[in-house]
Amino acid sequence: MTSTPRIGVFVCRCGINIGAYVDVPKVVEYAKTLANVVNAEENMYTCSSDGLNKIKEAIKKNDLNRVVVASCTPRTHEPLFQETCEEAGVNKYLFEMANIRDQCSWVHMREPEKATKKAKDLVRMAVAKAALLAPGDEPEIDVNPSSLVIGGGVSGMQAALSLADQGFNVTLVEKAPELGGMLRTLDTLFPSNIKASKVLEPLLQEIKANPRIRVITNSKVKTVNGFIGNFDIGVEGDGKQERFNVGTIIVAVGADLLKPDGLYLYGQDARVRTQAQFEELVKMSKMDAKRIVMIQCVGARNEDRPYCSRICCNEALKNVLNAASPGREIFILYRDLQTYGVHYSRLEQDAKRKGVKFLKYQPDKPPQVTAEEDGLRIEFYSPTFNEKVELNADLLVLSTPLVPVMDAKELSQLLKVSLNSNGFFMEAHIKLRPIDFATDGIYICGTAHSPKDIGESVTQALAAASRAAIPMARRKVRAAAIISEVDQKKCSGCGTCIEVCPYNAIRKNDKGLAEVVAAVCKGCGICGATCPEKAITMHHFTDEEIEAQGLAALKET
Amino acid sequence: MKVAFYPGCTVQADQIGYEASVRNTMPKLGVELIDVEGASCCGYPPFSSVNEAAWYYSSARNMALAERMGLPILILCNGCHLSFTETKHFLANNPIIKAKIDEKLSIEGLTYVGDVELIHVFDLFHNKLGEEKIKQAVTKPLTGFKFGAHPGCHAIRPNKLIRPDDSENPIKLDELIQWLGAETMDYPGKIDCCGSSLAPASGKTVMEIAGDKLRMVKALGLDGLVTTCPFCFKVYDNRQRAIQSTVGASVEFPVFYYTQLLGLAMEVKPDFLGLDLNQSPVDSVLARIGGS
Amino acid sequence: MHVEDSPVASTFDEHRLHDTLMKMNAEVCDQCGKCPSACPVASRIDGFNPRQIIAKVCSGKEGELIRSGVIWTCTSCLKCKERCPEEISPYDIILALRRQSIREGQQHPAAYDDMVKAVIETGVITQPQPVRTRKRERKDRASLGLPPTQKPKDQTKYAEALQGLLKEA
Amino acid sequence: MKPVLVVGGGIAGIQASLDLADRGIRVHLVEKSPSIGGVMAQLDKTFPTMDCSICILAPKMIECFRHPNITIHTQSELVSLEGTVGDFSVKVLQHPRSVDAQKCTGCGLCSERCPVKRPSVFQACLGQRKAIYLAFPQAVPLIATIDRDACLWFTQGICRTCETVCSANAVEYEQKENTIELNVSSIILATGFEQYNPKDIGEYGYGHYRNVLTALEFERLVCASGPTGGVLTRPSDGKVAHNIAFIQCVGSRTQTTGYPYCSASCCMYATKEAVLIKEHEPSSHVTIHYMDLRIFGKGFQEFVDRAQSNWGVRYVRGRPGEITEDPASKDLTIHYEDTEVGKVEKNTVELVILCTAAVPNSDNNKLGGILGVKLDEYGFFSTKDPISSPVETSRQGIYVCGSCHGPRDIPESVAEASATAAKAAEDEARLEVKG
Repeated sequence: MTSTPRIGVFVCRCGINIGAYVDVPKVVEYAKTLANVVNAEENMYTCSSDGLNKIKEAIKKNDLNRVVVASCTPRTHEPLFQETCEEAGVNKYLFEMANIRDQCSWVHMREPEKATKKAKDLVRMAVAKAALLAPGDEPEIDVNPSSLVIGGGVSGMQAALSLADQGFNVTLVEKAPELGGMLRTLDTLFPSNIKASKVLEPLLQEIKANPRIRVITNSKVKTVNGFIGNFDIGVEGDGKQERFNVGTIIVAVGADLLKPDGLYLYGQDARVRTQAQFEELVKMSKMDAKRIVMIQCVGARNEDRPYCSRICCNEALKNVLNAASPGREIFILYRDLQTYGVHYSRLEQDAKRKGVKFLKYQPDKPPQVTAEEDGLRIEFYSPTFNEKVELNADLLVLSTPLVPVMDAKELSQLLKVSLNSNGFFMEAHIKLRPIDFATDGIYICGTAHSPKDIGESVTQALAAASRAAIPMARRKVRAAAIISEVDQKKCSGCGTCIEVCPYNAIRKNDKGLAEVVAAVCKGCGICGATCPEKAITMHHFTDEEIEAQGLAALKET
Repeated sequence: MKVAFYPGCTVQADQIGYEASVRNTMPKLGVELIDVEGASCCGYPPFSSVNEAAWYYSSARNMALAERMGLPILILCNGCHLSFTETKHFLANNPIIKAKIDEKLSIEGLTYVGDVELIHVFDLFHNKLGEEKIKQAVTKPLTGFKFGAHPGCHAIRPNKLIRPDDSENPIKLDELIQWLGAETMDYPGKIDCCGSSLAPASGKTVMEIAGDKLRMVKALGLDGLVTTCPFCFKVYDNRQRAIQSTVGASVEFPVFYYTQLLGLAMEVKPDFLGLDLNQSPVDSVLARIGGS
Repeated sequence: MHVEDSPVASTFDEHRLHDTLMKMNAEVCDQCGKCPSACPVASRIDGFNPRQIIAKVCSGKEGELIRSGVIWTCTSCLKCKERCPEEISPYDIILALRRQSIREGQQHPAAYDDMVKAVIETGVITQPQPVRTRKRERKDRASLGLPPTQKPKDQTKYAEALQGLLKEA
Repeated sequence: MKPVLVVGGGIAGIQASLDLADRGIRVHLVEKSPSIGGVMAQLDKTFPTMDCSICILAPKMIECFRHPNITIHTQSELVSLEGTVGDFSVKVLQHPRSVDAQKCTGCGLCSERCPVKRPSVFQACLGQRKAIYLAFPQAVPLIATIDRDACLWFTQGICRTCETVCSANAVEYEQKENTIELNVSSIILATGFEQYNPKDIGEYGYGHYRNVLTALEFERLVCASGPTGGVLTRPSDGKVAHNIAFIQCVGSRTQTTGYPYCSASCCMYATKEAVLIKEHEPSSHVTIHYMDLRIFGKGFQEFVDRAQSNWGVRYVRGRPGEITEDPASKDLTIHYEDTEVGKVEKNTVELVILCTAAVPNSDNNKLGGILGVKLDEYGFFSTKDPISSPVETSRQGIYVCGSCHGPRDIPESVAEASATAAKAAEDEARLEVKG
């Protein structure tokens, strides 16, 4: 039985984010009047090392066994404060946060008195819950130091090689007959215009020569169960099935090029090609057109695909530089040239020096293409000349965006990871965790994350290898303790919870009753809410705790 | 200090007030003006838009004359100074054209080397004479006046060629005015164009361009606009009535050559400074100075 | 790559105007709009826009420019040459277009012909005339005590040199 | 296993260090300034999520500070290097803080009492700090440091106020610089970039007109921990600015400055700052004068769409030619052409923000010389091959991540940081196999 609660409350000013709108000293005084609170103080920045030291000192001085921090959002700062409590000897689950910034000062900037009153309510609720908190223990899980890489393009190959070079076994699954992905469809690569084979061949040889990498082609991942450190994988292909276990998974399934059917007469007139087809013509030196017009952002940066596909401008520039020759006229109709960074600005300059003409068009007045015998007539309003411009071309090349692969949806359900509104895989945090998924142990790299060029894909592949190597190098991972637990006495074995669990983290045990798989459970609470017998409790969010918070909310300050 | 004096067509033809003010101030500061015998037009207005070789020939010819005198060449007009500078730069990098021009110069027995030092009015007063010399010469400081300096485009641009002052934040003319005891203001549009070389194509636009600046400095309550370039002065001063009728707003505003203000501060009689030739209402300023 | 900012010698022999203009860096223009934005004429005369002049030159329409009067309304303030991020000089390109227009006898302001004639015949643009003071009195160089104007000693040799250049170039 | 040396304590250096340390490889993180955090610590919010920058950075900084496998050396710089990958011997010169790191609690009392004020680099010189100061409230390590060029004791042998008020008697004037030697298996460069000073672009009047700021200065102005506490006051008269304009590509995409490349993240941070203005002052008018809108990253186009439709930020395509200042009101008039309609117009505003080029760190030359690593034509570290080995330099075992090898945004820097950690881990693994 935990000893009687001795709660310490720390109210943060967060510079002026809270301090300018909430009367922090008043909230601290009020906290002292609450039951079980033995110490309350304020900080300028609780998350600074000075603030964290103050928490540790207060715990020692006042022999605290519960801590409440009233500050900002748990999303970014809860782990930090939990670790601080643990270092001072208080179990990290005997900690509760009250968000008096995003949910209080920031939304009530214009009513400081009400904001202060609400801050007191939120602290009172947090203290009421803190009194009932029970310590949680995080079971340690063994991590199988081997990895599954899904997708054998440049990203998948590079990730596999890096993991192998770091000493881990890798299984590389590719649905096509051979590895290579887009490297096989491209002839040369910008910015240096080297042959794609120059990048592909070394990767293939290194993979073949590396004993730690097992390649399975013509196959797809069919089943994925388990959790970080212990994923059971089912792969099917070539009429065979395989089952094996890995510790981590890297998604590198790449992306496809949009086929611009129905746009600018594509598919109805042979003189309308995509950049990839144009490159093929140039490669086979079958490209003898004298007047070429290219149109950028075809099927991109519109309602259906509200994103810029990053590489089409540079791909078009690479192609025109290979095709430019005296006597051949090339026009590029663009909206915004994306020649960013030190490497790509040069492509734009080189193309212009070779006589390629760049003409801007406006999205609300897109080019009109009409087929005629002697060529394609392309009319568009040119803001450069403030007038309608008419070009006729014997070849029209469309720059189309990269789009998610067909089976992205299926794979996302298999791995229990989500896709963003454009259908690309959604990472844990777009800014600071671009490679991790929210689900531990699974990582994303390459164009499956979002459109990018070969160099940027290689970078993300190496990054995924580094992220995956962390749990595999440590061989151990601590699972979260905020999980649900089934009371075997109350459970009737109806299995409703098993159906609704999004992470299939509940199984029937040998007695036919429901049992939670600790490592897989994400603590989302759906099973607890659906269980007809009220047999499932959520650690850290028990009914009593929530009830105590609710009652505290209704009390007058 | 001796200089080959090259006033240029516009000064000698109708900006004689400016020439008078120069001839009656610079000698008092120890600058001996020796006319360039046989000088001709610098070639910029007539030929730059017509024939490049004729333009560079015209400038090279005058530099050749100065070289023969063995003196640096003092140039009053911004346009001529830029034309000479550009000619020196171009001929140094284009031997084919230089050969053709040398051939034509030989007809008059002239040879162009290209090492003559080109002195702009700013260079003469600000660098060569300097603050002390000018302040010593000032016996009646112009205290209580606030002028707007108009350096003129060709005195400050293009910065690829070395120009007498900075292209975006010129300060030399301001300081020259301050050394006379007056104040200046860094008014918006200080580096804007007077529009004069647009005269052949669209006189009306010249009026509008010049009118904007006059309205600006008048609205700011300055006491006068000061320049050293005859082209700019000709528009701002001589054409003030024409600007008024075109622009329709009152633009009556005193406009001075710097050497006129310098002369007044050195107590040179206004008649010797050509001040009676200024068409703009300079009398109010002269009265306040107690023009003797 | 620093490009020579005034036109190269080839204006004379090749007469290939388009190449000459392209060598003046016109081809790398980003159409960014910096040159018209501070141009004293662009905001006052419709149709005069240094950016569009460069765009027309880039798409081979210099012929159209030479025939239109637009190239004659630049006031040579050099702001465009000064600030172009790609080191292009619309001013120098306009001068080159003017010279080509004169060479092809296209329409252009008569004042230029008068100036050329005056300089050949007298060595200067205008002869000194009497000027009026504010009080409408007439004054001239002599009344201001100024020496006679500077002009070529041997007018015929001077004219011969100039006319030679005008013919050969 | 040998440790890895990470040079530069910005977000890239922090991420590389955490990746390596989390998997058991020891890291020495060398940072030139008194605190890690880099430029990201100076930002108010970040695009495209509008997270508060220090809120997502501080936890990682503290994780670095408390990580048993990471040793942070601040106010330190690399001075020599010998050896090859797997056996690099480096010398690191540690400049003295004149404060005992063990005793100082970061309470800041010394700073309050210190009589000497200097422009604060962290506040982009809009605010001030004392001669003895804490870099910023969430600095890591949170230890005071004395600027010996400003401190009266070091310059004139008087004062010593900080010593008297310090309850932890942590002030140590006689502290000397010392050099430590490290033997590491590989080196990761994450030294970041610098902002181009736009004073040489005279037509925009930076340094002449009081109300023309750079984007980093604006970040401090709009930030709650900034000198004005986040109130958008104009430097000239302290009035709150409601009409603000951004000018893009200042110094970038320009031959004459020597930086003809595009600095990659300015269109996005200009949009973010514009939205911040609209959040602070909903009645404000914000214009962004751009050339090409560079919105090539994940979530970027959607962010710009929201800025236009939800927040009413106005985008005008046309690089302004010049700015003039009204002598009385100090308001600024931007002269530009709207190249979408070919009309020359003027935009009079109260505040102009210049988005300046991201240029190479001025230490790159010296550092490149010490490390034997090639620089590119602009002065950034050059990578072996941007396509197949994007984070490797010309020397084996030395890697680059973040904007020290070209301008890029935070997600790319973070990904590259993890990539260099992978390469360093590969070197470690090879080292072990060789034994």
